[in-house]
Amino acid sequence: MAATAAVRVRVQAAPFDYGAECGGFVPASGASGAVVSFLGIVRGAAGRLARMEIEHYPGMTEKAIAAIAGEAARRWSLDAVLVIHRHGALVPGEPIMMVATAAPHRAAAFEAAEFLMDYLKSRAPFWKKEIGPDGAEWVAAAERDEAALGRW
Amino acid sequence: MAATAAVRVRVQAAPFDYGAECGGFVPASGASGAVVSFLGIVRGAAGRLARMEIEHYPGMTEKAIAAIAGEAARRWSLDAVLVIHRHGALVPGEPIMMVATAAPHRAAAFEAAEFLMDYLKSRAPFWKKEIGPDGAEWVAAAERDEAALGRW
Amino acid sequence: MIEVLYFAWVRERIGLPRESIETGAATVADLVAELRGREARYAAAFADTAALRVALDQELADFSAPLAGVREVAFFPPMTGG
Amino acid sequence: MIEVLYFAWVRERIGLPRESIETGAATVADLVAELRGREARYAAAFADTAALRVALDQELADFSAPLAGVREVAFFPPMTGG
Repeated sequence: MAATAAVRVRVQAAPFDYGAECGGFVPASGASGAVVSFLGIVRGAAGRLARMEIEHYPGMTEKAIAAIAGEAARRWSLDAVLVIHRHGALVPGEPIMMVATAAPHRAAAFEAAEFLMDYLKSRAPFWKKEIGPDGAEWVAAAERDEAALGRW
Repeated sequence: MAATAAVRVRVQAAPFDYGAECGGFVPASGASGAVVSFLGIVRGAAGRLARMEIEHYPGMTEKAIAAIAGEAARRWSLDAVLVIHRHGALVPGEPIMMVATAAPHRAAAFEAAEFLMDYLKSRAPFWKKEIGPDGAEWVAAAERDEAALGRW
Repeated sequence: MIEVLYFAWVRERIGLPRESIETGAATVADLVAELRGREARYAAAFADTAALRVALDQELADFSAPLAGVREVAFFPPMTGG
Repeated sequence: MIEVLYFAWVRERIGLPRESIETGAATVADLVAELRGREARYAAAFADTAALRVALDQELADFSAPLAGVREVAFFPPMTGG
Protein backbone atom coordinates (compact mmCIF):
# COMPACT_ATOMS: atom_id res chain seq x y z
CA MET A 1 0.00 0.00 0.00
CA ALA A 2 2.71 2.42 1.04
CA ALA A 3 4.18 2.55 -2.43
CA THR A 4 0.85 3.42 -4.01
CA ALA A 5 -0.53 5.91 -1.50
CA ALA A 6 -2.09 8.82 -3.40
CA VAL A 7 -0.49 11.93 -1.87
CA ARG A 8 -1.92 15.35 -2.62
CA VAL A 9 -0.46 18.58 -1.19
CA ARG A 10 -1.85 22.09 -1.63
CA VAL A 11 -0.30 25.33 -0.32
CA GLN A 12 -2.63 28.23 -0.97
CA ALA A 13 -3.74 31.69 0.17
CA ALA A 14 -7.43 31.01 -0.55
CA PRO A 15 -9.78 29.55 2.08
CA PHE A 16 -10.92 25.96 1.61
CA ASP A 17 -14.14 24.15 2.45
CA TYR A 18 -13.46 21.41 5.03
CA GLY A 19 -16.72 19.60 4.29
CA ALA A 20 -16.15 19.60 0.54
CA GLU A 21 -12.54 18.45 0.98
CA CYS A 22 -13.58 15.63 3.32
CA GLY A 23 -16.30 14.56 0.92
CA GLY A 24 -13.92 14.68 -2.04
CA PHE A 25 -11.31 12.67 -0.16
CA VAL A 26 -13.51 9.62 0.41
CA PRO A 27 -13.59 8.35 -3.22
CA ALA A 28 -9.79 8.85 -3.35
CA SER A 29 -9.46 6.54 -0.38
CA GLY A 30 -10.08 3.46 -2.52
CA ALA A 31 -10.43 0.24 -0.57
CA SER A 32 -9.80 1.94 2.76
CA GLY A 33 -11.90 1.12 5.77
CA ALA A 34 -10.84 4.16 7.78
CA VAL A 35 -10.58 7.88 7.02
CA VAL A 36 -9.29 10.44 9.54
CA SER A 37 -9.51 14.18 8.89
CA PHE A 38 -8.07 17.03 10.93
CA LEU A 39 -8.98 20.71 10.59
CA GLY A 40 -7.10 23.57 12.23
CA ILE A 41 -9.10 26.79 12.72
CA VAL A 42 -7.84 30.27 13.67
CA ARG A 43 -8.91 30.80 17.27
CA GLY A 44 -10.31 34.17 18.26
CA ALA A 45 -9.00 34.27 21.84
CA ALA A 46 -11.73 36.63 23.12
CA GLY A 47 -11.11 39.60 20.82
CA ARG A 48 -7.34 39.47 21.37
CA LEU A 49 -6.69 38.50 17.75
CA ALA A 50 -7.76 40.69 14.83
CA ARG A 51 -6.02 38.59 12.21
CA MET A 52 -3.21 36.17 11.61
CA GLU A 53 -0.58 36.35 8.90
CA ILE A 54 1.18 33.22 7.81
CA GLU A 55 4.48 33.58 5.99
CA HIS A 56 6.01 30.62 4.20
CA TYR A 57 9.00 29.70 2.05
CA PRO A 58 7.71 29.06 -1.46
CA GLY A 59 9.46 26.11 -3.02
CA MET A 60 10.69 24.63 0.24
CA THR A 61 7.16 24.46 1.69
CA GLU A 62 5.84 22.07 -0.94
CA LYS A 63 8.99 19.92 -0.78
CA ALA A 64 8.96 19.74 3.01
CA ILE A 65 5.27 18.76 3.15
CA ALA A 66 5.71 16.17 0.39
CA ALA A 67 8.66 14.69 2.31
CA ILE A 68 6.62 14.51 5.53
CA ALA A 69 3.68 12.90 3.71
CA GLY A 70 6.04 10.46 1.99
CA GLU A 71 7.52 9.50 5.34
CA ALA A 72 4.00 8.85 6.70
CA ALA A 73 3.26 6.63 3.69
CA ARG A 74 6.45 4.66 4.38
CA ARG A 75 5.65 4.17 8.05
CA TRP A 76 1.98 3.23 7.74
CA SER A 77 -0.08 1.32 5.25
CA LEU A 78 -2.00 4.22 3.69
CA ASP A 79 -4.18 4.48 0.62
CA ALA A 80 -4.32 8.26 0.44
CA VAL A 81 -3.00 11.42 2.11
CA LEU A 82 -4.20 14.99 1.68
CA VAL A 83 -2.52 18.08 3.14
CA ILE A 84 -3.79 21.63 2.62
CA HIS A 85 -2.02 24.56 4.32
CA ARG A 86 -2.84 28.24 3.84
CA HIS A 87 -0.59 31.28 3.93
CA GLY A 88 -1.32 35.02 3.93
CA ALA A 89 -3.95 36.84 6.00
CA LEU A 90 -6.53 34.85 8.01
CA VAL A 91 -9.21 35.97 10.46
CA PRO A 92 -10.55 34.09 13.50
CA GLY A 93 -12.87 31.25 12.54
CA GLU A 94 -11.19 30.62 9.22
CA PRO A 95 -9.59 27.26 8.36
CA ILE A 96 -5.77 27.30 8.56
CA MET A 97 -4.95 23.82 7.39
CA MET A 98 -6.17 20.26 7.19
CA VAL A 99 -4.85 16.77 6.77
CA ALA A 100 -6.72 13.62 5.79
CA THR A 101 -5.52 10.03 5.77
CA ALA A 102 -7.11 6.83 4.47
CA ALA A 103 -5.99 3.38 5.55
CA PRO A 104 -7.33 -0.15 5.79
CA HIS A 105 -7.31 0.11 9.60
CA ARG A 106 -8.22 2.94 11.93
CA ALA A 107 -5.05 2.84 14.04
CA ALA A 108 -2.89 3.58 10.98
CA ALA A 109 -5.21 6.37 9.81
CA PHE A 110 -5.17 8.04 13.25
CA GLU A 111 -1.43 7.64 13.82
CA ALA A 112 -0.50 8.90 10.37
CA ALA A 113 -2.74 11.97 10.79
CA GLU A 114 -1.16 12.80 14.15
CA PHE A 115 2.33 12.24 12.74
CA LEU A 116 1.55 14.61 9.87
CA MET A 117 0.29 17.28 12.27
CA ASP A 118 3.29 16.98 14.57
CA TYR A 119 5.76 17.28 11.71
CA LEU A 120 3.90 20.00 9.82
CA LYS A 121 3.89 22.09 12.98
CA SER A 122 7.65 21.99 13.48
CA ARG A 123 9.21 21.00 10.15
CA ALA A 124 7.26 22.75 7.41
CA PRO A 125 8.44 26.35 6.79
CA PHE A 126 5.46 28.38 8.01
CA TRP A 127 5.58 31.23 10.50
CA LYS A 128 2.51 32.69 12.19
CA LYS A 129 2.17 36.33 13.16
CA GLU A 130 -0.71 37.44 15.35
CA ILE A 131 -2.07 40.95 14.86
CA GLY A 132 -4.24 42.27 17.69
CA PRO A 133 -5.24 45.53 19.34
CA ASP A 134 -1.87 45.67 21.13
CA GLY A 135 0.24 45.18 18.02
CA ALA A 136 1.78 42.34 16.07
CA GLU A 137 3.76 39.41 17.40
CA TRP A 138 5.41 36.37 15.85
CA VAL A 139 4.12 33.19 17.45
CA ALA A 140 6.90 31.48 19.39
CA ALA A 141 7.50 27.80 18.77
CA ALA A 142 6.25 25.76 21.72
CA GLU A 143 8.69 23.38 23.34
CA ARG A 144 5.92 20.80 23.50
CA ASP A 145 5.65 20.91 19.69
CA GLU A 146 9.32 19.99 19.33
CA ALA A 147 8.95 17.39 22.09
CA ALA A 148 5.95 15.88 20.26
CA LEU A 149 8.29 14.67 17.49
CA GLY A 150 10.02 12.42 20.01
CA ARG A 151 7.13 9.98 20.05
CA TRP A 152 7.55 8.92 16.42
CA MET B 1 -15.77 23.33 28.46
CA ALA B 2 -16.62 19.77 29.41
CA ALA B 3 -19.91 20.79 30.95
CA THR B 4 -21.01 22.64 27.82
CA ALA B 5 -19.82 20.25 25.11
CA ALA B 6 -22.55 19.95 22.47
CA VAL B 7 -23.09 16.19 22.07
CA ARG B 8 -25.14 14.88 19.15
CA VAL B 9 -25.79 11.18 18.57
CA ARG B 10 -27.61 9.61 15.63
CA VAL B 11 -28.40 5.92 15.11
CA GLN B 12 -29.92 5.35 11.71
CA ALA B 13 -30.43 2.90 8.86
CA ALA B 14 -29.99 5.55 6.17
CA PRO B 15 -26.59 6.37 4.65
CA PHE B 16 -25.01 9.69 5.59
CA ASP B 17 -22.78 12.10 3.68
CA TYR B 18 -19.38 12.35 5.42
CA GLY B 19 -18.48 15.62 3.66
CA ALA B 20 -21.78 17.26 4.54
CA GLU B 21 -21.54 16.07 8.15
CA CYS B 22 -17.96 17.35 8.49
CA GLY B 23 -18.95 20.69 6.97
CA GLY B 24 -21.97 20.96 9.25
CA PHE B 25 -19.91 20.11 12.32
CA VAL B 26 -17.49 23.05 11.96
CA PRO B 27 -19.96 25.84 12.93
CA ALA B 28 -21.03 23.70 15.92
CA SER B 29 -17.43 23.61 17.07
CA GLY B 30 -17.63 27.18 18.37
CA ALA B 31 -14.31 28.60 19.54
CA SER B 32 -12.44 25.37 18.85
CA GLY B 33 -9.08 25.42 17.16
CA ALA B 34 -9.08 21.73 16.27
CA VAL B 35 -11.59 19.38 14.65
CA VAL B 36 -10.96 15.66 14.15
CA SER B 37 -13.31 13.47 12.10
CA PHE B 38 -13.26 9.73 11.62
CA LEU B 39 -15.18 7.77 8.99
CA GLY B 40 -15.56 3.98 8.93
CA ILE B 41 -16.33 2.46 5.53
CA VAL B 42 -17.48 -1.10 4.69
CA ARG B 43 -14.47 -2.79 3.14
CA GLY B 44 -15.01 -4.98 0.10
CA ALA B 45 -12.27 -7.56 0.80
CA ALA B 46 -11.84 -8.51 -2.89
CA GLY B 47 -15.37 -9.70 -3.67
CA ARG B 48 -15.56 -11.76 -0.49
CA LEU B 49 -18.28 -9.54 0.97
CA ALA B 50 -21.62 -9.04 -0.75
CA ARG B 51 -23.16 -7.05 2.07
CA MET B 52 -23.02 -6.44 5.79
CA GLU B 53 -25.92 -6.46 8.21
CA ILE B 54 -25.65 -4.56 11.45
CA GLU B 55 -28.01 -5.49 14.25
CA HIS B 56 -28.40 -3.23 17.26
CA TYR B 57 -30.32 -2.95 20.52
CA PRO B 58 -32.76 -0.05 20.11
CA GLY B 59 -32.96 1.95 23.29
CA MET B 60 -29.72 0.72 24.76
CA THR B 61 -27.71 1.81 21.70
CA GLU B 62 -28.51 5.50 22.09
CA LYS B 63 -27.94 5.38 25.86
CA ALA B 64 -24.62 3.56 25.53
CA ILE B 65 -23.32 5.98 22.89
CA ALA B 66 -24.47 9.01 24.89
CA ALA B 67 -22.69 7.61 27.96
CA ILE B 68 -19.46 7.07 25.98
CA ALA B 69 -19.65 10.59 24.49
CA GLY B 70 -20.38 12.02 27.95
CA GLU B 71 -17.33 10.24 29.35
CA ALA B 72 -15.19 11.72 26.55
CA ALA B 73 -16.51 15.20 27.38
CA ARG B 74 -15.59 14.64 31.05
CA ARG B 75 -12.06 13.49 30.23
CA TRP B 76 -11.14 16.10 27.63
CA SER B 77 -11.93 19.76 27.14
CA LEU B 78 -14.30 19.47 24.18
CA ASP B 79 -16.62 21.94 22.51
CA ALA B 80 -18.59 19.44 20.45
CA VAL B 81 -18.97 15.73 19.77
CA LEU B 82 -20.87 14.03 16.95
CA VAL B 83 -21.46 10.29 16.62
CA ILE B 84 -23.40 8.69 13.76
CA HIS B 85 -23.74 4.89 13.56
CA ARG B 86 -25.79 2.96 11.02
CA HIS B 87 -27.66 -0.31 11.35
CA GLY B 88 -29.34 -2.58 8.80
CA ALA B 89 -27.97 -3.65 5.41
CA LEU B 90 -24.79 -2.02 4.04
CA VAL B 91 -22.75 -2.75 0.92
CA PRO B 92 -18.98 -2.34 0.43
CA GLY B 93 -17.93 1.28 0.02
CA GLU B 94 -20.79 2.60 2.14
CA PRO B 95 -20.18 4.64 5.31
CA ILE B 96 -20.76 2.63 8.51
CA MET B 97 -20.22 5.26 11.14
CA MET B 98 -18.41 8.45 11.96
CA VAL B 99 -17.29 10.48 14.94
CA ALA B 100 -16.20 14.10 15.08
CA THR B 101 -14.69 16.04 17.96
CA ALA B 102 -13.92 19.75 18.39
CA ALA B 103 -11.53 21.05 21.02
CA PRO B 104 -9.32 24.06 21.70
CA HIS B 105 -6.21 21.88 21.19
CA ARG B 106 -5.45 19.15 18.70
CA ALA B 107 -4.23 16.58 21.22
CA ALA B 108 -7.61 16.58 22.99
CA ALA B 109 -9.52 16.36 19.70
CA PHE B 110 -7.42 13.40 18.51
CA GLU B 111 -7.48 11.55 21.83
CA ALA B 112 -11.21 11.99 22.32
CA ALA B 113 -11.93 10.72 18.78
CA GLU B 114 -9.79 7.62 19.34
CA PHE B 115 -11.38 7.03 22.75
CA LEU B 116 -14.85 7.24 21.16
CA MET B 117 -13.86 4.76 18.46
CA ASP B 118 -12.35 2.29 20.92
CA TYR B 119 -15.41 2.36 23.17
CA LEU B 120 -17.99 2.34 20.37
CA LYS B 121 -16.32 -0.76 18.96
CA SER B 122 -16.59 -2.81 22.15
CA ARG B 123 -19.22 -1.16 24.33
CA ALA B 124 -22.04 0.00 22.06
CA PRO B 125 -24.56 -2.77 21.27
CA PHE B 126 -23.94 -3.37 17.57
CA TRP B 127 -23.24 -6.71 15.92
CA LYS B 128 -21.94 -7.10 12.39
CA LYS B 129 -22.82 -9.99 10.12
CA GLU B 130 -20.95 -10.48 6.85
CA ILE B 131 -22.83 -12.03 3.95
CA GLY B 132 -20.65 -13.34 1.13
CA PRO B 133 -20.67 -15.97 -1.61
CA ASP B 134 -19.88 -18.67 1.00
CA GLY B 135 -22.69 -17.76 3.36
CA ALA B 136 -23.23 -15.51 6.35
CA GLU B 137 -21.06 -15.12 9.42
CA TRP B 138 -21.20 -13.00 12.55
CA VAL B 139 -18.02 -10.96 12.93
CA ALA B 140 -16.07 -12.15 15.98
CA ALA B 141 -14.90 -9.54 18.47
CA ALA B 142 -11.15 -9.03 18.13
CA GLU B 143 -9.07 -9.39 21.27
CA ARG B 144 -7.13 -6.29 20.22
CA ASP B 145 -10.39 -4.28 20.35
CA GLU B 146 -10.96 -5.25 23.96
CA ALA B 147 -7.26 -4.68 24.71
CA ALA B 148 -7.49 -1.20 23.15
CA LEU B 149 -9.70 -0.07 26.05
CA GLY B 150 -6.80 -0.63 28.40
CA ARG B 151 -5.01 2.48 27.22
CA TRP B 152 -7.65 4.88 28.52
CA MET C 1 -42.43 -11.38 34.66
CA ILE C 2 -39.21 -10.32 33.02
CA GLU C 3 -38.56 -9.39 29.38
CA VAL C 4 -35.66 -11.39 27.95
CA LEU C 5 -34.04 -10.18 24.71
CA TYR C 6 -31.62 -12.01 22.44
CA PHE C 7 -29.34 -10.49 19.80
CA ALA C 8 -27.11 -11.66 16.94
CA TRP C 9 -26.28 -15.38 17.01
CA VAL C 10 -27.95 -15.82 20.41
CA ARG C 11 -31.19 -14.70 18.78
CA GLU C 12 -30.61 -17.01 15.82
CA ARG C 13 -29.84 -20.06 17.97
CA ILE C 14 -32.86 -19.56 20.22
CA GLY C 15 -35.04 -18.64 17.26
CA LEU C 16 -36.73 -15.58 18.69
CA PRO C 17 -35.77 -11.99 19.47
CA ARG C 18 -37.55 -11.66 22.82
CA GLU C 19 -39.91 -13.36 25.23
CA SER C 20 -41.57 -12.74 28.59
CA ILE C 21 -40.45 -15.16 31.25
CA GLU C 22 -41.92 -15.98 34.64
CA THR C 23 -38.92 -16.80 36.78
CA GLY C 24 -37.81 -16.94 40.38
CA ALA C 25 -34.12 -16.74 39.45
CA ALA C 26 -32.18 -14.60 41.89
CA THR C 27 -29.26 -13.79 39.60
CA VAL C 28 -28.45 -13.72 35.89
CA ALA C 29 -26.49 -16.97 36.33
CA ASP C 30 -29.58 -18.60 37.88
CA LEU C 31 -31.68 -17.45 34.93
CA VAL C 32 -29.12 -18.84 32.48
CA ALA C 33 -29.17 -22.22 34.29
CA GLU C 34 -32.96 -22.22 34.11
CA LEU C 35 -32.99 -21.38 30.37
CA ARG C 36 -30.32 -24.00 29.61
CA GLY C 37 -32.61 -26.65 31.14
CA ARG C 38 -35.50 -25.77 28.85
CA GLU C 39 -34.60 -27.04 25.39
CA ALA C 40 -31.60 -27.93 23.25
CA ARG C 41 -31.68 -24.57 21.41
CA TYR C 42 -31.31 -22.74 24.74
CA ALA C 43 -28.58 -25.14 25.86
CA ALA C 44 -26.77 -24.41 22.57
CA ALA C 45 -27.11 -20.63 22.93
CA PHE C 46 -25.93 -20.62 26.54
CA ALA C 47 -23.29 -23.36 26.22
CA ASP C 48 -20.42 -20.98 26.92
CA THR C 49 -21.31 -17.89 28.92
CA ALA C 50 -17.73 -16.65 28.57
CA ALA C 51 -18.72 -15.94 24.94
CA LEU C 52 -21.77 -13.95 26.05
CA ARG C 53 -22.51 -10.54 27.48
CA VAL C 54 -25.57 -9.51 29.48
CA ALA C 55 -27.34 -6.19 29.97
CA LEU C 56 -29.86 -5.46 32.73
CA ASP C 57 -32.32 -2.70 31.91
CA GLN C 58 -29.99 -1.68 29.06
CA GLU C 59 -26.81 -1.42 31.15
CA LEU C 60 -23.96 -3.95 30.85
CA ALA C 61 -23.82 -6.22 33.90
CA ASP C 62 -22.11 -9.33 35.28
CA PHE C 63 -23.61 -12.81 35.30
CA SER C 64 -23.48 -12.69 39.10
CA ALA C 65 -25.74 -9.61 39.21
CA PRO C 66 -29.09 -9.93 41.07
CA LEU C 67 -32.33 -9.76 39.06
CA ALA C 68 -34.42 -8.11 41.78
CA GLY C 69 -36.30 -5.14 40.29
CA VAL C 70 -34.95 -5.79 36.78
CA ARG C 71 -37.52 -5.54 33.97
CA GLU C 72 -35.38 -6.26 30.90
CA VAL C 73 -32.51 -8.75 30.50
CA ALA C 74 -30.59 -8.98 27.22
CA PHE C 75 -28.12 -11.65 26.12
CA PHE C 76 -25.75 -11.14 23.21
CA PRO C 77 -22.22 -11.84 21.97
CA PRO C 78 -19.41 -9.29 22.47
CA MET C 79 -20.18 -6.13 20.53
CA THR C 80 -18.62 -5.53 17.12
CA GLY C 81 -19.64 -2.00 16.20
CA GLY C 82 -17.49 0.86 14.99
CA MET D 1 27.48 34.24 -5.39
CA ILE D 2 24.96 32.75 -3.01
CA GLU D 3 21.28 33.65 -2.55
CA VAL D 4 20.50 34.38 1.10
CA LEU D 5 16.82 34.43 2.19
CA TYR D 6 15.33 35.70 5.43
CA PHE D 7 11.91 34.87 6.86
CA ALA D 8 9.62 36.07 9.67
CA TRP D 9 11.36 38.25 12.28
CA VAL D 10 14.78 37.60 10.73
CA ARG D 11 13.47 39.26 7.57
CA GLU D 12 11.98 42.12 9.57
CA ARG D 13 15.16 42.79 11.57
CA ILE D 14 17.40 42.73 8.52
CA GLY D 15 14.86 44.70 6.50
CA LEU D 16 14.90 42.64 3.32
CA PRO D 17 13.61 39.25 2.20
CA ARG D 18 16.63 38.15 0.18
CA GLU D 19 19.98 39.25 -1.21
CA SER D 20 22.83 37.89 -3.30
CA ILE D 21 26.08 37.68 -1.38
CA GLU D 22 29.64 37.22 -2.57
CA THR D 23 31.28 35.20 0.16
CA GLY D 24 34.23 32.93 0.80
CA ALA D 25 32.60 31.44 3.94
CA ALA D 26 33.25 27.70 4.21
CA THR D 27 30.33 26.89 6.54
CA VAL D 28 26.99 28.36 7.58
CA ALA D 29 28.58 29.46 10.87
CA ASP D 30 31.31 31.32 8.92
CA LEU D 31 28.63 33.07 6.85
CA VAL D 32 26.75 34.05 10.01
CA ALA D 33 29.97 35.51 11.51
CA GLU D 34 30.55 37.47 8.31
CA LEU D 35 26.96 38.84 8.25
CA ARG D 36 27.08 39.76 11.93
CA GLY D 37 30.13 41.93 11.22
CA ARG D 38 28.31 43.92 8.54
CA GLU D 39 25.82 46.16 10.33
CA ALA D 40 23.88 46.43 13.58
CA ARG D 41 20.68 45.06 11.98
CA TYR D 42 22.50 41.86 10.98
CA ALA D 43 24.13 41.64 14.41
CA ALA D 44 20.61 41.94 15.93
CA ALA D 45 19.13 39.27 13.65
CA PHE D 46 21.97 36.81 14.28
CA ALA D 47 22.54 37.61 17.97
CA ASP D 48 21.40 34.15 19.09
CA THR D 49 21.73 31.41 16.53
CA ALA D 50 20.13 28.95 18.97
CA ALA D 51 16.89 30.81 18.15
CA LEU D 52 17.45 30.34 14.41
CA ARG D 53 17.14 27.57 11.87
CA VAL D 54 18.91 27.31 8.53
CA ALA D 55 18.04 25.60 5.25
CA LEU D 56 20.53 24.91 2.44
CA ASP D 57 18.93 24.60 -0.99
CA GLN D 58 15.57 24.21 0.78
CA GLU D 59 16.60 21.39 3.13
CA LEU D 60 17.03 21.92 6.88
CA ALA D 61 20.72 21.87 7.85
CA ASP D 62 23.09 22.51 10.76
CA PHE D 63 25.11 25.66 11.28
CA SER D 64 28.25 23.55 10.93
CA ALA D 65 27.26 22.44 7.40
CA PRO D 66 29.65 23.35 4.52
CA LEU D 67 28.50 25.85 1.88
CA ALA D 68 30.39 24.31 -1.03
CA GLY D 69 28.01 23.92 -3.99
CA VAL D 70 25.09 25.53 -2.14
CA ARG D 71 23.09 28.09 -4.14
CA GLU D 72 20.42 29.12 -1.63
CA VAL D 73 20.74 29.66 2.13
CA ALA D 74 17.71 30.59 4.23
CA PHE D 75 17.62 31.81 7.82
CA PHE D 76 14.43 31.79 9.89
CA PRO D 77 13.04 31.19 13.37
CA PRO D 78 11.66 27.76 14.40
CA MET D 79 8.60 26.93 12.31
CA THR D 80 5.11 27.51 13.69
CA GLY D 81 2.80 26.01 11.09
CA GLY D 82 -0.04 23.59 11.56
